[in-house]
Amino acid sequence: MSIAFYPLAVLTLAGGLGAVLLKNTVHCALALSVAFAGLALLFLTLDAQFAGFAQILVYVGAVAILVVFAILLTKGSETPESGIFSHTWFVGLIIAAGVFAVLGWAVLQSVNALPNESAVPAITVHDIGNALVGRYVLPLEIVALLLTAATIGAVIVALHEKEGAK
Amino acid sequence: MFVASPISVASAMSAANLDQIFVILKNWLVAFLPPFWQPIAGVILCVVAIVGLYPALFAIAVLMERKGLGRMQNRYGPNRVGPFGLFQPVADGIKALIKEDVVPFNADHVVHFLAPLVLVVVVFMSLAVLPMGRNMVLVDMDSGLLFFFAMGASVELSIFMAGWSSRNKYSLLGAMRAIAQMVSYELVLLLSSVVVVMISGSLSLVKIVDAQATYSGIFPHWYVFTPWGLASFVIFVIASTAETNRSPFDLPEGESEIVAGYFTEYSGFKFALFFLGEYVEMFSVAGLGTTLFLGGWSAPLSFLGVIPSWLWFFLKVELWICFFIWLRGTLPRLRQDQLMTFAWKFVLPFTLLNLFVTALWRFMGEGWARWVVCSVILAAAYVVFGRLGLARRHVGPRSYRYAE
Amino acid sequence: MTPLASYLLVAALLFAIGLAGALTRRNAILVLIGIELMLNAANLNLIAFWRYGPHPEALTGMMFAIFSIAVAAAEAAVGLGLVIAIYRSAHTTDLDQINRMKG
Amino acid sequence: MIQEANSFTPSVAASSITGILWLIPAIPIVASGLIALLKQPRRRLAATLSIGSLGLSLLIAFAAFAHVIAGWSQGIAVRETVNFTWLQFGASNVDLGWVLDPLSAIMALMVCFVGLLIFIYSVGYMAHDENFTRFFCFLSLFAGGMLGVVISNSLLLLFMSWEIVGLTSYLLIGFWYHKPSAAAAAKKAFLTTRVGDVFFLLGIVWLFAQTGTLLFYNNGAGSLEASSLAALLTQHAAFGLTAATAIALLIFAGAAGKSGQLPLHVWLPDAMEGPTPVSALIHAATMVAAGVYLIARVYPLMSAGVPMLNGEMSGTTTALVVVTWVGAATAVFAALIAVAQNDIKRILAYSTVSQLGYMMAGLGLGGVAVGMFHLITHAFFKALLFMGAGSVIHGCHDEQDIRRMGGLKADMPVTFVTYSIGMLALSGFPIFFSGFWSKDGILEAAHNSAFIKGPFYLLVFGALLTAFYMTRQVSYVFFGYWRGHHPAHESPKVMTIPLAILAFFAMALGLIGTSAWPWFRAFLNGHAAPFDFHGFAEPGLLALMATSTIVVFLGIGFGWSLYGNKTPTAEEPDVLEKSVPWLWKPLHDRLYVDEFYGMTVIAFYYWWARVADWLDRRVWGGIVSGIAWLFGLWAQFNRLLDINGVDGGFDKACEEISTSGGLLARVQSGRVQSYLRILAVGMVALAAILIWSSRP
Repeated sequence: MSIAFYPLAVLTLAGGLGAVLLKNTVHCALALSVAFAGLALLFLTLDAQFAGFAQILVYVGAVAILVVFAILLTKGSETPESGIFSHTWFVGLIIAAGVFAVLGWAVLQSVNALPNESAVPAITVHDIGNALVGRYVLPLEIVALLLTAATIGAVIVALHEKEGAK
Repeated sequence: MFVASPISVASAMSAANLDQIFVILKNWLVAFLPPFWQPIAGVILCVVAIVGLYPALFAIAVLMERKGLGRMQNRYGPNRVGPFGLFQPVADGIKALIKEDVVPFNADHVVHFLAPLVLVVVVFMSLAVLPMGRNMVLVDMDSGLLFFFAMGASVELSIFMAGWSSRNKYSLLGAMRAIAQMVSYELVLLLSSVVVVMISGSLSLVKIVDAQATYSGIFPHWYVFTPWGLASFVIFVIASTAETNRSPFDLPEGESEIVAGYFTEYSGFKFALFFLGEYVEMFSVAGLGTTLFLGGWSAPLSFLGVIPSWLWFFLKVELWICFFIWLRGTLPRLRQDQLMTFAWKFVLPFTLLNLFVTALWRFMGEGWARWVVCSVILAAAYVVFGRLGLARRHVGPRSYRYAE
Repeated sequence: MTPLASYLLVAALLFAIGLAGALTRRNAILVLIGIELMLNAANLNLIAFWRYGPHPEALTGMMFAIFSIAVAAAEAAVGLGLVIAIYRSAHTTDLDQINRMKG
Repeated sequence: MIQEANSFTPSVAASSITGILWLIPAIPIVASGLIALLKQPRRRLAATLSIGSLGLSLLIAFAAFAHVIAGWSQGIAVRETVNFTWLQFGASNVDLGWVLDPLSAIMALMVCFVGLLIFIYSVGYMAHDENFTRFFCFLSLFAGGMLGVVISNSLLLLFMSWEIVGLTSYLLIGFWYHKPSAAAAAKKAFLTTRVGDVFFLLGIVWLFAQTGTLLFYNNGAGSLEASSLAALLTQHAAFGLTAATAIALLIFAGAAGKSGQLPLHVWLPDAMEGPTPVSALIHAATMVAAGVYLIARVYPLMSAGVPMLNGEMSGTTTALVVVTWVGAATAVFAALIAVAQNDIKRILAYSTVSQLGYMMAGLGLGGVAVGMFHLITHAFFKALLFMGAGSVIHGCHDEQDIRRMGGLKADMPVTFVTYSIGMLALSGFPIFFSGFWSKDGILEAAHNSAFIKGPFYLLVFGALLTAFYMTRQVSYVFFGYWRGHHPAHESPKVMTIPLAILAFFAMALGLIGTSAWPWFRAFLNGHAAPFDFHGFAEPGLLALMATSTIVVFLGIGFGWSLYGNKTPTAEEPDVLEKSVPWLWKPLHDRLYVDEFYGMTVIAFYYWWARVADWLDRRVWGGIVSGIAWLFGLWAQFNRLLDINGVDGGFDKACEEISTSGGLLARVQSGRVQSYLRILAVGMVALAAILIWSSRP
């Protein structure tokens, strides 16, 4: 466990940094998918198999693909000559640093209160399924509705105005 | 778990031992090590075995394909290297290894290099959850099916990397086609497998096989022998053909249109890797289909259980491959819009309906009634969707649509 | 095994990175990428708390994470659709140039 | 009425029929919803829907009634309730529910039956109206609401249905809203009943505050059951009234508003602007009876603290005294006015008011059975009279002035016969007519009442007047010669057949309430009904019957001698008007009640509006104009300054302002990221505050 954690954390963070810093937009997307994969592996170290694989399936399989599609459709792959960072980038950087400071401070404040050990939960996919159609059936249905709406909405938004009527 | 080393099939044993021979062998080998290393060693052994076995299968398959196609096209196929050209794959392999590795000047080198690796790695990983025989699975994951599809989803990314990094319009077009097609059919593939999960109530492929490995009389309880099972089996075959970019869905590498699709710019060993990756993906998808619908390693008739289970598994997979080859030799290539229309207007609705039918089957309980009802519904749906979804629209110039 | 705090720190760092990306990049798509990163950091927190929580068998955090994954997928789809629509009308995805709502 | 059921064992276990009792109001309401969706031309479908729905309700109501009868014949005082929690706040929760007991059963049966007949009748009456479907939509909705009032076991549910009924009454009175008079009448009815309803609502809230429940019966926990009644009696409100009395009076105010008791009766005669079936259904048979029914329903509250001996009260309460006096006064008051009206429906309206007064008095004096019996019989014969009047109006081409009619007995025989049956029943013609027995019951109760004497004489006088004005009306309408313009014609079958049916019941219903066989009273009070003619043997009773008979004959004879078979021309003034104009005038002008209200309440509103107007104009307006003037001065001063060359500075100031505005506008940069930035900053700040504050 703890052996696996640090390389994975490094991988994830590296992926995230790459996604944010790289010049080429497509590289950013690929780095993003690396970060996603790293997160999925972190989930595995947390004994959350299902969530991990769902993460890979959804993010690496779908979201990353969507992103690269969008990049190619918007000719985003070539880097703009006018720099990749907005002209007020430092402000954003400072604010992000502030956010991290607050969050990290919060964690360190409560580090003694946090548990370091915990028994491996005996959770099977079966339990998750039962929970999904049992206690969490309403959220499930709402999410189903949301996804349908989002799909239709995305299609309509991305349609040509001319074909909008069709 | 097992090791594939045919030499070690030493003395004739009873059917049971023959069935478990590789497991026994592995345990025997592992037993030499100190207990702490044993699990790791076991895993490594199995990985090595898989990584060794599937390229071999790949070689056989390629040879089979070339010769089979040759026969279908009324020619001999490879017949120079070795007896009946049996050593052709070896020759090919050597050629691929010693060939110069050409990388386009303004290609994106890193990505261009990573793409085939990612593909191969991912594809091999997806093999890890396939039970290739009784007690012969690398890791029996609780959510194995999900894992398989997660890996399958990652294939698309590698293909995109390949196509995009080559800086070549053919490659990019091929990659785009491939991704569009794979995304569409991945959905179908997943939904048609969900059906099995609904009945067997587990995502673990081992459990799914166990659920099918029982017999009433001499006949097995394979899921393909039920209305919904048959329907989703057919859908699965179609979708898997598309997923592996096989003819008639081989637009991404349609030679006559875009030279070789996303690996136009690949040569030498990387090309070989792509080739390998594709075939291994074929194997894995075929294996999944076998596991889900054809009872995995279980024998087709109860008394045939004497034949070792792994043999059955690979037999079925090979059959599947032959079917692919046959298709390739028979069917013409689809057009992109036909492909999409077929996926979204016919297969997908039908699959969704199949979900409902399965639920119906699940809740109607035992008895002949559910057979009748489900079959009727599916047949009717087939006709209806066929009429509506694929209704021929007026033929006109196709309009290509980009964002701008 | 790894203490919970380290997971939380990783999540916080990832969140900050995502936020920085969302705040500093010009390309709208990359802003979306940053947002996705933030969402994932949140998911990591959820899973970690689920794992170390007193009642993992209740599956609360796990479910939360799964639902947020689903919702994030929808968010990505709609967001990218919007980006494409904006690109179609403004012929750029550079957020410094897209300030039509300027007051 | 737990106490009254002393001779029978009360049953509370809900039976299957009680389980589906809610369907009785639900079906018509659903039907009205469906009709509301129909297009105007779908007349037949609309009529079928509403009539069919009410028919279904009638079947269920009949089943319920049979169930109650069965229980009664086995010696069980059926009172079955189904209660459920509607909403919950804090510890207390508001329950709704419905009850099946003799009262609700017989009332529901009556409403469904009369309602059904009136529905059928209105198919013919409204045949030529272009808003046919709307009409039936409202009718069904009304029926639903009314039935809800009848079966509800919770004061709140009753109030809701009550308001539905009020709404539909408003809609139906103003059905021909293009007539200004109709619109005005609708508004009047709505507002006047509102006055009562406000008090009613107060009573409900108070009751809830005191007892914590609004259910009537709930296995001993209901608000009408011994425990909570005892609690109410101990509570003391202002003026030495117990809480029970105060609440009872408040509820009675609501009832008075709905069923046109004395101070609030003004809306009922005007309500005759609505279509005649509406008048028959709502303002004669059912809705106005709702008030009486309400009193009967909460009778235990009304008579709280008085022990009951076999349905006879051994005492009275303040509330009941008030009810009695108001009822008796109303009875005579309205009867007097009715004498001098010329509009056929107006006369009936006032007679309705007076009959409602009788019912109230009956409730106050003789208990539930007496009042309810008159309610039921009255529902039948008053519906009959209204529909007869409708048929007359229909036949005389929408002529409503009885002086322009006459000699119709030849032209419309069926209407004539049925109408005169109704008239005799109303005026209490002896033996053969239900009115006699029910009114006789009330008079008997008034006579025997050991506590309140006065009302008896009032009621007798009212009976005399009733007989008189009915005779006057009938002889005006049906005898003498035709004074109208076009010759009259008989109405179609769809209208006359319901008349005939109602006429039959107007006569037959008397049998269940004779002194010889007081079935009705026994049924309601839940004890056996002995059949013996010694019921008549009591000398007091015989004398009483003789008295009322004589009174009735006097009234009829007097009326006949004045109006019988004479044919005054339409313009010629009324006989009474010629003989005693000083009496006629005020009666004809409805004793100036409307004018009185006009002078007091409405005048006050006008005055108040004028005061407000004055405040606006003079006071506020003055202040405003004063300020304006000051500003004007200031402006002058500025002008001087400007002229003396402050222009430059002023322009500078303007520039300053615009630039600062520009600065502000820059925040609204239209850049997503700047917004996101601000968001993030806010989050950081909040989180920091949170953690800081929650630090150990």
